[in-house]
Amino acid sequence: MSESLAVADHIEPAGADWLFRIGGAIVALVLFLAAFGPTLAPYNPTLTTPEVSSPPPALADLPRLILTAIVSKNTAPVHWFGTDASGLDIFSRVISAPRIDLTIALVANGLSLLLGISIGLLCGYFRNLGTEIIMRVSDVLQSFPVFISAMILVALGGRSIGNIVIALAALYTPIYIRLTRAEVMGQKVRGYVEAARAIGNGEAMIAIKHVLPNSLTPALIQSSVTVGFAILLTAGLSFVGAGVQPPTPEWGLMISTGANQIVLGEWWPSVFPGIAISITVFGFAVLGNALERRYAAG
Amino acid sequence: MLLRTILRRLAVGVVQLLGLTVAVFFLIRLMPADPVSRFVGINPSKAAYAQAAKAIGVDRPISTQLLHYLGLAPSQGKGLLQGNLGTSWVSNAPVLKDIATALPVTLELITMAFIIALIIAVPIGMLAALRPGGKTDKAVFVYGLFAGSQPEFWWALLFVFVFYFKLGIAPPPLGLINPMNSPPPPRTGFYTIDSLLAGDLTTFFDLLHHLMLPVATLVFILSGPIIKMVRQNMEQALTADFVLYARAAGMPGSTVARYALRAAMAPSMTLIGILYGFMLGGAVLVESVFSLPGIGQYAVRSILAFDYPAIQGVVLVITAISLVVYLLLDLLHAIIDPRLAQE
Amino acid sequence: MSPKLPEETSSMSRKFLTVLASTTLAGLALAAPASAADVLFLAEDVPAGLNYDGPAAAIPTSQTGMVNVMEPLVYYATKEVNSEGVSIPDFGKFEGRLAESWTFDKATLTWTFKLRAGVKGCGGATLTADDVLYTFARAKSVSGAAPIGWFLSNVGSIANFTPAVFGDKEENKKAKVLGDEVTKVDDLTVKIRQAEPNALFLPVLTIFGLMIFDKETMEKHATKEDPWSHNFVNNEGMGSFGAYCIERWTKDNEFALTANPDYYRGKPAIDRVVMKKVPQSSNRVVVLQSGQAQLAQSLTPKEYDSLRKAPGVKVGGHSGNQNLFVHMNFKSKPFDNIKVRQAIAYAIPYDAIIANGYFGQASAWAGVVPSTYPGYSAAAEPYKTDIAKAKALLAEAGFPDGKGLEAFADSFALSYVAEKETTVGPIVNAIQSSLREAGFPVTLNPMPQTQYGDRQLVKKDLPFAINEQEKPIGVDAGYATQLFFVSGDKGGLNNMINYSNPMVDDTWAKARVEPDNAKRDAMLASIQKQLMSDVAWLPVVEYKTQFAWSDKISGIGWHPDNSIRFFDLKGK
Amino acid sequence: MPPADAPLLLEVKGLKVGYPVQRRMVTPIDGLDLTIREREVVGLLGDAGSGKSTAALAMLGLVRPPGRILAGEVRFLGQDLLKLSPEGLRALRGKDLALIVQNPRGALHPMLPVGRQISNAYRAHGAASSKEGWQRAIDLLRNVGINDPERRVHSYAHELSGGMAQRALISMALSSTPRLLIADEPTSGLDVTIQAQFLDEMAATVRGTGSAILLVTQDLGIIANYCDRVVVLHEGRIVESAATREFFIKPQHAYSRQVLSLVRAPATPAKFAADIAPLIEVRDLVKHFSIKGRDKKVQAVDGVSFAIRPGESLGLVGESGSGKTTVGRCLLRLVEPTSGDIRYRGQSIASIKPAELRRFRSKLQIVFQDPYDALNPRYTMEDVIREPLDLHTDLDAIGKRRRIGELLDLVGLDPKRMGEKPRGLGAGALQRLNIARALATGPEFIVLDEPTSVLSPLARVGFIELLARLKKDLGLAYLFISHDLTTVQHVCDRVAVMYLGQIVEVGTTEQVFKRPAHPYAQALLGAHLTADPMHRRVDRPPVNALAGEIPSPIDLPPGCYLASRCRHVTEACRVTPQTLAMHAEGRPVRCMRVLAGEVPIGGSP
Repeated sequence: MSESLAVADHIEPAGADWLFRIGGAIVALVLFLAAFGPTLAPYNPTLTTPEVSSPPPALADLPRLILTAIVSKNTAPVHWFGTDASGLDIFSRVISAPRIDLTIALVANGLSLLLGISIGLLCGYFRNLGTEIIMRVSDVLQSFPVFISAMILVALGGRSIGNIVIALAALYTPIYIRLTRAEVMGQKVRGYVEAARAIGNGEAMIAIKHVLPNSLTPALIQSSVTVGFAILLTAGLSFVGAGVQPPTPEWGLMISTGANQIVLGEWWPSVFPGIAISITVFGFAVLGNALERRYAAG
Repeated sequence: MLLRTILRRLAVGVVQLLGLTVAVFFLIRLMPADPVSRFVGINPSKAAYAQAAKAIGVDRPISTQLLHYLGLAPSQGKGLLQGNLGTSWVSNAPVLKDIATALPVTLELITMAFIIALIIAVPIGMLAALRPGGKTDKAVFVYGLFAGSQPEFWWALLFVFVFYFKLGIAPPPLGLINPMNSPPPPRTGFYTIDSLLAGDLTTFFDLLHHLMLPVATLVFILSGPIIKMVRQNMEQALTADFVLYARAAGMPGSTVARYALRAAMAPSMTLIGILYGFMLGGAVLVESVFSLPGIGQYAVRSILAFDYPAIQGVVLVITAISLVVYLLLDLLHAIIDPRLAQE
Repeated sequence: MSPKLPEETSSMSRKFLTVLASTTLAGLALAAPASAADVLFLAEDVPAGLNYDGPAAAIPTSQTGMVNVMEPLVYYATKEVNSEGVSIPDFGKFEGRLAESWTFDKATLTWTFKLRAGVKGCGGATLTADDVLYTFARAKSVSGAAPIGWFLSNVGSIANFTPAVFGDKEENKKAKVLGDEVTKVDDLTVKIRQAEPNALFLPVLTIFGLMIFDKETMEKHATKEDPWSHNFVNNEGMGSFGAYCIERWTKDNEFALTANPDYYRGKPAIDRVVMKKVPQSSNRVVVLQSGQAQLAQSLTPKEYDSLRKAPGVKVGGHSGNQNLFVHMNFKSKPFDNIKVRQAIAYAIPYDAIIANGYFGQASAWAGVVPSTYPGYSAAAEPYKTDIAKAKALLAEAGFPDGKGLEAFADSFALSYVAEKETTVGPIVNAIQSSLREAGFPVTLNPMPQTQYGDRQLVKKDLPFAINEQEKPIGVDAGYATQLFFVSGDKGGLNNMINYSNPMVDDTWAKARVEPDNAKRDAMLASIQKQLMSDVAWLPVVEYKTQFAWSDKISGIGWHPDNSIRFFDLKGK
Repeated sequence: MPPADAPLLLEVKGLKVGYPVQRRMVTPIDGLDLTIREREVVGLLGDAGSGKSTAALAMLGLVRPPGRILAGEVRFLGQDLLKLSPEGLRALRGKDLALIVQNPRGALHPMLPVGRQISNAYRAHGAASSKEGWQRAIDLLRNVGINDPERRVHSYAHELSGGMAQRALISMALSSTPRLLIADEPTSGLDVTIQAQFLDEMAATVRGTGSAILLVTQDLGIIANYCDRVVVLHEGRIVESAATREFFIKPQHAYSRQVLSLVRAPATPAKFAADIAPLIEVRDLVKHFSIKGRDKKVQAVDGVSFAIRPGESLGLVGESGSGKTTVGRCLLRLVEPTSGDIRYRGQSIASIKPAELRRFRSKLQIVFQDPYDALNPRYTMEDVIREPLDLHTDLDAIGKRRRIGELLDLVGLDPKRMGEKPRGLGAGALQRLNIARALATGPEFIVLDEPTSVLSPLARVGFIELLARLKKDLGLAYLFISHDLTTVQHVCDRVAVMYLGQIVEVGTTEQVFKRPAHPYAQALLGAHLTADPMHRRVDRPPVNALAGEIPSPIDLPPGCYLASRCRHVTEACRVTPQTLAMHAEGRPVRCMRVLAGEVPIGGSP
């Protein structure tokens, strides 16, 4: 290894460490809420309360309210983020949403990751007419306008979580195919592959045992970004009316229902879920970036 | 050599578009939705229903419909292969004409946003790269990550709330021009260009005023990935051997900067192309907040109305434009980077 | 490069600044419209087409376009202006529009219309009997995709407007040609013959779907493939005698109208009306509030409510024919069980819906026909919210505390039109929460209008739904009965719940051709009583059709199609 | 050599360069002192990681970002570069102080024509129009011996060969007759013949301009042949500075002594009885690669035959592109030969089925050029060696573990570290691990494909000793493929010289090195830089040099492949295909003129 390269390896990314921690903390919090959010929620996130469109408590009242909430158990819980036009408790919905949003994002991502990696490995390692055709088909899929195709699938197929997952998975799979295939093509000419062949491994064995584990990094790094974008896309679909069904606690849906109230001065139904999406997706992006910086080099 | 590449890419593109058309054609017909009920209107009898189904041609077998759509059934007039995208079931106008009205709005919006985002983001990204790890770099880096991962529709709403509702600086989110004004006489379909061609400065500035918030929203979102990319490519370029060598050869700072910039921008082309293609379909959210009659709104409208010819047309046109943009940027990339021209 | 450049650029930039400043100010200070006689009307869409025999006919915004550029033969007289400043039509009294007067010969079932002389359309043509004949011939040709003209003629029992027109056989082709049922007596006299006595004849003539075309203009735009000019009225313009003429029509964007100076009722007070597409109701609110627009419709009840307090804006409406009911399909278990239907009826939170869903602008509905319509009869004991009773009924039905209902999860997916989310959302949420409390495993199932329409009208397989969009366009209780409750095989076109009761079918068969109004009303009342006790529909509320307008204008009128007539408007 | 009292040109004192690594400063250069006098050629010798390149850059006041110069002074012509204004520094760089670097193609901007870059460099130090700059670029390229410079100025870096790119770089560096040229491993990655050509030309050009040179290298041959003085860099400091001859005779520092050990102790080749049956026999091996999209073929291997006896080590030498690596791959059928026969102990393995072939994998092994690349990055050392054991033995877990320990021990790696990933190891240790893996199944024959080319001098010495030991202890036979003639000389019993897919000469190591017969072998050996300061190449005119570069193996001439470059070419050579025939000295040579005695057999000094 030449000296100059050794030096280049020393170049440290800007503050990768604290970013990694921030991203990790955000993602951990979201995961925590996905697991326990609905349990912690003071109200059932899908049932109405008698208070309709009530604003969140004033900042000045917060200390008193928090104190009361801790001390006395029998008063009705405070609507920390207010309620929406139907009387649903926004705080309960915001902290219950990760379960839906993350499930969609993770399942869609997992599905496309699995498919993409398998097909990518196949198409990258074995280059023949069959795999060429698969690639062209994947190209066609990838050249679909992402958002519009997701809308078609969901709007025409029905607003269900399953359809959203399928739509997202169909959109992301070609990305993983491409990433994995490119990496596989890079890896399969590496010396260790030839070395594995030289000591007597069969091709399928080399592909699975040697090439595959070394070709996962780009796809895995991408998946952090993809999970974030899946959340954005799910929310966007809800916003144009092609997302999950109300009153499912889902951030995009909440923004969408609240969007109409903003100009009436009711900012809280869409501002709080908006902040939640904003932070969550940022968290995934940061984590993805930190992972990339950490592992992309080798 | 380059020409052959272009021709090959175009040929592959055409095949892809055909494949896409067929895929979309079957996809929307597989969905559990019935366009006829929308079409037939109020309280139809069975007979009227059948009449409507016949009028839009969905009573025929799917394969026949496909042949007609593609224009492979010569008795039935022009189809896709003859450049006819069919007639929208909602607007009853040729889909091509509808798209020709809607598309310039979106192109105008995102092109403007891209140009401004590039003008802002490229220098900032470069500035950050000059001192890697510095305060500016860190701030720019975090901003790039943040802006690149935001729900644009939410920000658009916030912008409307703040700049129109609270501050009153922006016009109401009602489209491209003041609704009481007439649009400029259409020549290119692009309002800004048309208004300039007509010498109508008032309309032109009215347009700019109305585009202010939608463009700002997109610039905010777009600048994220662009800054991130420029910063990264520039940082890489600045540590590249040839930049170091240019300095070692005593070249002036300006030359060194040009060397680095050229190397940094070349790989950025691909990402810009992908972003542009993504925006073309993704602008729908912003269009919907600002009531811009663009291609995204047209797509949403068509999808919700089960307007099959319009859906097919929109997907086809957006994909075709994306492919052309990819091709153009790849060509530009090849011109900047001769290594690619060889491949 | 010329040395003048700096000067040029500076003058350019000065110009830029001035213009920018002026447009900015214009944006801020557009409190008044560009001209006092202009109105900017914000709607969720502009007309998608003006052809009532086309797909646009079902879309309210397209109907608004039609009624303002076309003109009917007859219409309802105005009854009063209500306390909210909205004028109301008198469903008992018809007045001539394009027809100056008419007579009816009971023996031959023939109506003779005397047309107004000298009526000029936007195209410059003058109204003659040929225009009326053209209109009916066009309707009978069923050449459009959605033959509304034929349908209304059929509902009004105009002779020979039978289903025989559909099909490609020789006899069908003959049936499509206008015969002696509509004839020209002279240039200004037309005779129309009915096949049987039917009280719906005049009501259907008021509907936009039988408004009169201007033959001359229409034929100018006819082509060989399209002899009835469907494309023209679908996309470009109109040939009729309405109060307004089309100045500009950009679909999905705006629809600009200018007053027809030759309009026979006098030139409209408002010179120019621009209908602007603003898809989000909240945006319509904002712009109306800013003073830039003068008129807005299709806001959510909540938005109307908030505008009520806004300065410079007036809100008013009329509870005319819009209502909300729960749809339970008799073919879906367990809704075939009357106890279950009744249990649901007692579990609906009526007051909460009126308060939180409609902000008080609605009232409980005690019937299944709009209460303003002739022939309406209210139930003696309408349903009230009583969860305990609901639970008791549910137990009686064999589902104590809802046990056993899980098997019908699909049936309890409460469908509604997704596009109406902002209005219906709070209502369905309230219903869901309340029904869950009573033990029903309700989930929400919004679907696009198209899908909803398909399942309601064509497949008729929606098990459980909220419906707030059935306003019978025929202003008559009998029309509503015929449309919604008569068995499907007996002509109940929109019997979405698969309701079938021989008593209803038989009584209606008699009432339909009953010439005596009092007898007819009594029969209709017995039908309505039966429907209520069967819980055919579960009526929830009747709500106001509301409008919001700037205090700079007045003269809003309510009409059964809920479309504003711009002619009614006055500036201040 | 300049007189010892020539004026000082460069004086470096206490130079310290640091790189921030996770909030700490790592200092690859830590207190470096160095002087260079006018017209002096100083060799800067150092192992990988010693900081040579960093030091070379620092002499121009440059550091690769994000590094910084922390302390010290660099006096050039009396002024401290590190205290100069950026503009003052810039004026010196590229004018009085010039640099050429290793990886010349990377130092050229990939998206600008070479001419534009040379012109930019020229114009950076004097007002010249872009047209003049362009013209000057053409002249400069011509001066450094590039044919057809008018065309070459339009070329991009990727269109140039390494040698040409390095010439373009030096033309840029010399455009303003610098007082000091810093050459940072300028020939690493170049073929032997090109390296010699280039260094000769550089030496000649610099002699003309009167510049001094700081020649950074790890190649003792280069030091011995071109440098007046040697300074040895070790762990960021200069540990030894001596005149070249003294250095080779009496190295002071431990590092120097170790590196020189190989030079001072030549190997003794084994002797073989002629009648021993060959272990490996290759006959008429041919390998063609078809080119995608064209119906042309690359003739990588063109009828190669040889035999290797048990315990024998055959060297296969030649420039890159000669096909020697493909021969190695074909032998193990990692690349499927187009035709020809390969026999292992008399049994043909050229066309057996893949499943059957896998059994032979335990007997025939290979070690690759890049030791890092040849290891699965996710495997620990233990995993690496276990894999062949899993495939070819039925040892139980304990047995495997024991065997792994033995093998690591055998190649000089610590068995206690078998659970570690090889990531942190140096190239030398990695290559030992590769050897251990190859040895795991007890092979009799190993193909060594340029195994030392990426090793540092120190690691190379150790590795060569290891190869010799294994050969002696285990009786291994090697096919040793290399362009590093010094190593070949130490490892091989016999040597085959390849050119464009053909073997042109085979003989014992001594025969080929001392008396190369074929004109190509003569040129190749003539270009070999022997680490012997007594017979410096700069002091004598180069002999037997070849013109030009190796031609493309796509359109080969009908006659002798060397015809276009050979000094002894005749018309007959151009049309007559050459065959490998026995020369009078008892070794096969592929040249009819040599066989006919028309060409003198070259004597190497």
